[in-house]
Amino acid sequence: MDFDLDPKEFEDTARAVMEACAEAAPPARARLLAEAGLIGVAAPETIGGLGLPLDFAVPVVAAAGEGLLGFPLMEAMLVARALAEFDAAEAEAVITGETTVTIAWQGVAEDGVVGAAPMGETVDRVVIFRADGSAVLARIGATIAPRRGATLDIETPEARFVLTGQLDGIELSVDAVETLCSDAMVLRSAFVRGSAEKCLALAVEYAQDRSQFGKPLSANQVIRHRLSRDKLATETMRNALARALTEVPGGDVHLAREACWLATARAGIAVAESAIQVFGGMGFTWEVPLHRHLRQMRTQAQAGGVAEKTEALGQRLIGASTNAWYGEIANVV
Amino acid sequence: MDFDLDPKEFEDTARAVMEACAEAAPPARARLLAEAGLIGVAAPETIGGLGLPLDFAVPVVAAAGEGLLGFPLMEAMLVARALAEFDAAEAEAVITGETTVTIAWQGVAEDGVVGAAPMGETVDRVVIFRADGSAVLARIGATIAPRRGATLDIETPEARFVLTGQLDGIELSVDAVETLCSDAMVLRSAFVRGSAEKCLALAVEYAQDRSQFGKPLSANQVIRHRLSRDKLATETMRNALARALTEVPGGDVHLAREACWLATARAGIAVAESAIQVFGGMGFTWEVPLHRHLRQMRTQAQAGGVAEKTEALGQRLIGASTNAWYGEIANVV
Amino acid sequence: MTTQERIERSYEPGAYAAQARGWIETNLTDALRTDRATQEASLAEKIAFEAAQHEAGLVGITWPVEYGGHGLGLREHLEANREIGLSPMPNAVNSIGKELAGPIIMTVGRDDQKRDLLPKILKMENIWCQGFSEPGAGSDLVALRTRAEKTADGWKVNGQKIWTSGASKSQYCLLLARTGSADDRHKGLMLFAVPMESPGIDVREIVSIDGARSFCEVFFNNVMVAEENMLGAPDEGWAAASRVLSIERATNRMYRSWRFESEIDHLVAACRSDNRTYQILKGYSAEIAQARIAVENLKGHVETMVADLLNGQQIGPRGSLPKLYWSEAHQRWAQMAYEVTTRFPLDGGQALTDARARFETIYLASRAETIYAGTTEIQLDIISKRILNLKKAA
Amino acid sequence: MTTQERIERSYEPGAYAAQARGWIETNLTDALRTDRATQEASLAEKIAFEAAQHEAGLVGITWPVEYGGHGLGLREHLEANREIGLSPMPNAVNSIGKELAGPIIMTVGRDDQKRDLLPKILKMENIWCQGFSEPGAGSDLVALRTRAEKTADGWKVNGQKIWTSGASKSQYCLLLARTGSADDRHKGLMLFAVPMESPGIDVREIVSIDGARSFCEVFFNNVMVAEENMLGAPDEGWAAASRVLSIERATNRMYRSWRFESEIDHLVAACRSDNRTYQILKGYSAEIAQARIAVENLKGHVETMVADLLNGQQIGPRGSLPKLYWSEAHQRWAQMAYEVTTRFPLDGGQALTDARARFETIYLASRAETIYAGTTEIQLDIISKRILNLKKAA
Repeated sequence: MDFDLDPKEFEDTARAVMEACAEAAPPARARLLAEAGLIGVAAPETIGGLGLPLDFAVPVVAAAGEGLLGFPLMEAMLVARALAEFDAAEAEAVITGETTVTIAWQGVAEDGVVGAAPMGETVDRVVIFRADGSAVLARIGATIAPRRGATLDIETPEARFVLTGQLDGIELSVDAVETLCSDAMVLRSAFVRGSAEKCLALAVEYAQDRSQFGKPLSANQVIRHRLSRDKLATETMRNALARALTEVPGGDVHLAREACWLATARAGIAVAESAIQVFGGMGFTWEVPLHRHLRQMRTQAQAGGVAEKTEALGQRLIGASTNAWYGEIANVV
Repeated sequence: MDFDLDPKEFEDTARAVMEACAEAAPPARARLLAEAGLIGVAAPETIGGLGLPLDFAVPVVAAAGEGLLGFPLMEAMLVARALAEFDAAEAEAVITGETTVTIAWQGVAEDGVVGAAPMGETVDRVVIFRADGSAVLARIGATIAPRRGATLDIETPEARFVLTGQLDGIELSVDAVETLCSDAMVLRSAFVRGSAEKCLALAVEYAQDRSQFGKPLSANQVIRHRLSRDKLATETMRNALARALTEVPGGDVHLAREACWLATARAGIAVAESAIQVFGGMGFTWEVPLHRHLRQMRTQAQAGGVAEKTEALGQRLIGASTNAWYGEIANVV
Repeated sequence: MTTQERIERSYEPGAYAAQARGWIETNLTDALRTDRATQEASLAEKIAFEAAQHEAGLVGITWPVEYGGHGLGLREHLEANREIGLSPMPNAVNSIGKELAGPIIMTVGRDDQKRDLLPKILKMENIWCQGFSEPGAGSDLVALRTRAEKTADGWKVNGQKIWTSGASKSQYCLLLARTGSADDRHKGLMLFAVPMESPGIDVREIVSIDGARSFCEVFFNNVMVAEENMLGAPDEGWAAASRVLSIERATNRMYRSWRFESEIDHLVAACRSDNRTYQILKGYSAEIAQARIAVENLKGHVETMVADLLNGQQIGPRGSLPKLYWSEAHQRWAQMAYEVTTRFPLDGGQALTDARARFETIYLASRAETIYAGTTEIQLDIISKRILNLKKAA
Repeated sequence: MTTQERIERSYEPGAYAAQARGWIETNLTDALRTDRATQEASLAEKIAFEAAQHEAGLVGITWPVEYGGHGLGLREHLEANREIGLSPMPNAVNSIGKELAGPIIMTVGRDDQKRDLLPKILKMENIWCQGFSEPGAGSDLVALRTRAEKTADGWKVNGQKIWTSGASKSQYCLLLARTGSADDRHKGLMLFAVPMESPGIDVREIVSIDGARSFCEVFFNNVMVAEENMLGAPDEGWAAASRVLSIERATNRMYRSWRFESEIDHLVAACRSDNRTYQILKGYSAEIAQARIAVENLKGHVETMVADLLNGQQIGPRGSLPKLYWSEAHQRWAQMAYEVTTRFPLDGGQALTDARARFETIYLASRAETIYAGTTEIQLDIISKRILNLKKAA
């Protein structure tokens, strides 16, 4: 494994591929991504991946968010990594783009219906979670039928699946699913960061180009400060992501990942909303891509369970008192 | 009753009295207020009041908030009005300033300790609520002993009372207490409005006078917009107060009062905090009176139970569905 | 409504509201209701419904009887709007006609224009669109470039308008054009009533954020407009429009606060239809309370404004206050309501499906609320300059 | 800390933290703890404690050994600050000495100045105050009016400073004065190390919002300052100070995010001491989560900055990011925490009394956090100008 590589070097490659994908029909995108080696960036070399750490997937997924990629790339990356130990052949098929996969992020098999599966209508297989924490990669078909539901995201329309029969497929262990979900928080944050940074870049460009009352919009202090706050937000995402990928003495990587995702999800939406405001009347037209970014970030927030995870974190924080200095005064019975 | 009077005409009088009070020692303030007829503005004529509607008390209490009056004026007004039907002589003594009173806004007698009583250490009597919704106006003494607690407010320091004996005094019925508490929401809003408008006026003045980088602070668009938002907040208070005093067809005066108070309390604090920011380094000195306003508004918010009342309102709103168009779809069991 | 000259009739407090409520309950069909996910009435049905609303006394309330109005006061207008807001009625197709063109015509129109144009607005014979904004000239009219050139046959108009809501379904355009050179800045502006069937007008639809085709670009290419279609004298029309705009900002869509209230009730009721969802809703009770408080505050703004107008006071820049307050509070609410609906269980019932569809639309549309009719930044500029009189130089 | 020239020693990851933690647990007495309502250590006790901290390796961590420091790296500095933040240690009495005067002296001081002044800062022999701000010249140094006039006996200083934290207990003032005329704007500014015992210096205390007497006005009336007390050449000292300020903005009080974390833990633990209060706390779990998320984000800013500095990168205007983020997030937290404490029952125990007192102080002090060390508005101006490069004219 060549650790001398720098994750940033993947950025330009990834961007170029995303641009190619934007020109291509949806089915061709898997091939384009696979050919550039992007699906397998962080998958083991044994199954045809590049065997790099998750850090290297970050700029790739960020470029997908930035480029409004219409393909469940993050899901493919996660499934390939998870499959490596359970079905190497299938994992390789995902990396080569031969098999397309998605993940039903909402609900568990036991509900009889699972949802929030990007492009669930057009891919080959879907990961369905189980109540016990394990999951199955199942073939989409008659007993696992995709239905187009309410979908805010236009790039990768979400589907739900009504489960009417036995759930057959490749089993993923509880541990594998746990890693998958933890890594998903990182990659989702990267996706949203890419999308939010694009919104900010568009807003900055517009504010400098558009003249009103004889001066550029960017001469207005409120516009300047708004954009500066948005910049603070995207830099916060960057630093939180760096932290979510590093072990620090005294640190808690799980909390760091959770905090990164929860903050990034909300901030990304706010940056898109803010950019729309900067664009004024242009901001709420279909033609300016800001609404597409807003839609995909809102969809990510939902699929990534931001509201639920924030509530759970709050409960966890008030549910115990383990601080060395204050643990002793807590005596709720 | 001369209803041709305009509440606004009381403003100037009230302001002048507040200025006199600021020069006077605390005990003399009751006399000054009583002499100007301010304590009895909205009390029945039978007990020496002016017999005007509550609308006329609004500018008086607003002037108290504006002028950082160190006297529980609102409490005296409320107690005088409530006492009229139970003990006319005592009510008159309150209006003439002979008896000074306060109200313990926090807790009930059954707790054994009640608090949030402005100037509880220096007045003669205190209204103590009971769990059944009634109250007692009790003489302060050995069995109802005031203790100085944590007090943020500097103008009218709060006290709490530890109750160690029988609670004797003039009984106020459940109905009378209900009216008192409802009217308190109006007067408290008026007090906070006066305080907030003063903060805004100080900030506006400072922003125009203070020059930085060769131009007045008020030339900065962010400062202009900040002050404009604060103006929106104080105008919202004004309009909400007008509404809290008027019966409208299809309106709900209780909800209007509650909404007025809850919005005013939070907005008032925000206006004071905002003014401190406009003042910059000067804002957080003891000498600029902004912190005094912030302190008294925070104290009002607490005594007026903003957090508790907001939670209760939220519970009430989701606890039933009576809307004519949507009532039928609600079937929570 | 502020163009009202005299109140010809009046009702007992509450009576007009009751009448309006009764009519709505009878006539608002499921197909017209905006709180259903599935169907959508056709444009023709909406137009017919809007004409019927006028007959029933829900619109044109304060317009004089001789111009097709009902000759009532702002009080009745407020009462009817309360009921309109509380119901899931569709937004008006002809709002530009009723809220902008009508009041302007009433202010500066000749009597023959009034008698001809005003009743047709209310009867939905003429739908109007607004031709003010241009690419590069939104709030900043100095940059307005559409020109009207005087010729022997009338005015020849060339230029391009944008954000022209509903142009593709309109019979008339309220056009603002420049008769002098661009250097004249705010001078030389002329208002016209331009029939949309005039040769040389091209309309291109712009899809808005929520997927609706409500905005248009309108191109004027040597469009001839008759002398008699001028609204007011040069500059007079636009001056009147500016005054009308600031009053309308305060009084139009007076139903907004009640519609906001009804959205809260809708969300709560929908959540209460499902026990799991009700548990989720409990986590948002503080936000629900804040939204409801905002609704009451907004009513306070509207009611005070009506009382002041009835007392003969000028509204002036104060019209910015309710617009600003409403747009931001409603935007916050829409964000929160949409978040709740994304947490609905996948196998919930129709009530949840309806609510999710509605609040998705409301959320997306709410992004425009702080932009149209004067952005938040413009409103704050107005308040700082014209209410607080903040100086910009020492 | 960024003035560090070489790292002389280093520790295994985590080892320095463990050592710091052990020392704090042993030496932080109840009287010194800031989370107790009742007592307060004397200034002398705080000074002694701060000197002991230095001996124990908690301060001067990255300063060279020959100047009294520990010669360690930023990594150890970060580890120690983590432990300092997590404990209820009092704020430094000599923060100006350690965070501002020290690094500036290290950058522009003569070697004899370094050997004399630096160790005394760490040993708490010299407490420093900062003489930059003046009435009418806060962020805007163009307006600076304090003058230093060259005479045969040295510099003669006249003027007035404000916001001089801790001037009344200081031995030295880091004075910024103008040697030229006011028209020179940013030019002709000179930095001095002025002994506070110099004749002609008058100190008046200003009480701050939380009732503490931490700020002062300092009047200079024909104060003579020796030539050798110049820090750097004219303009050089101030240029260095500006650079140091922007780096310090990023790296000083590095413990803040962990102190913030510990405040959250304190509030939760206090509320958990009483069942009724715990019920109240449950209504704030979303806000607690948001505060904790902000803490993690803040750590992200700090740790990234340290990593970048260790990689030899410049921080420049990026120093504004953690200051801005911290001050606003902490202010929100302080508002919420204070609201919770006002709901504590009247007959709660000592834990609630302690927490209420602490969070009242934190709330009031937090109002200054968006003002001092560059207001929020200044930070946003820096970001828009120097990071986003937003233009002001076409």
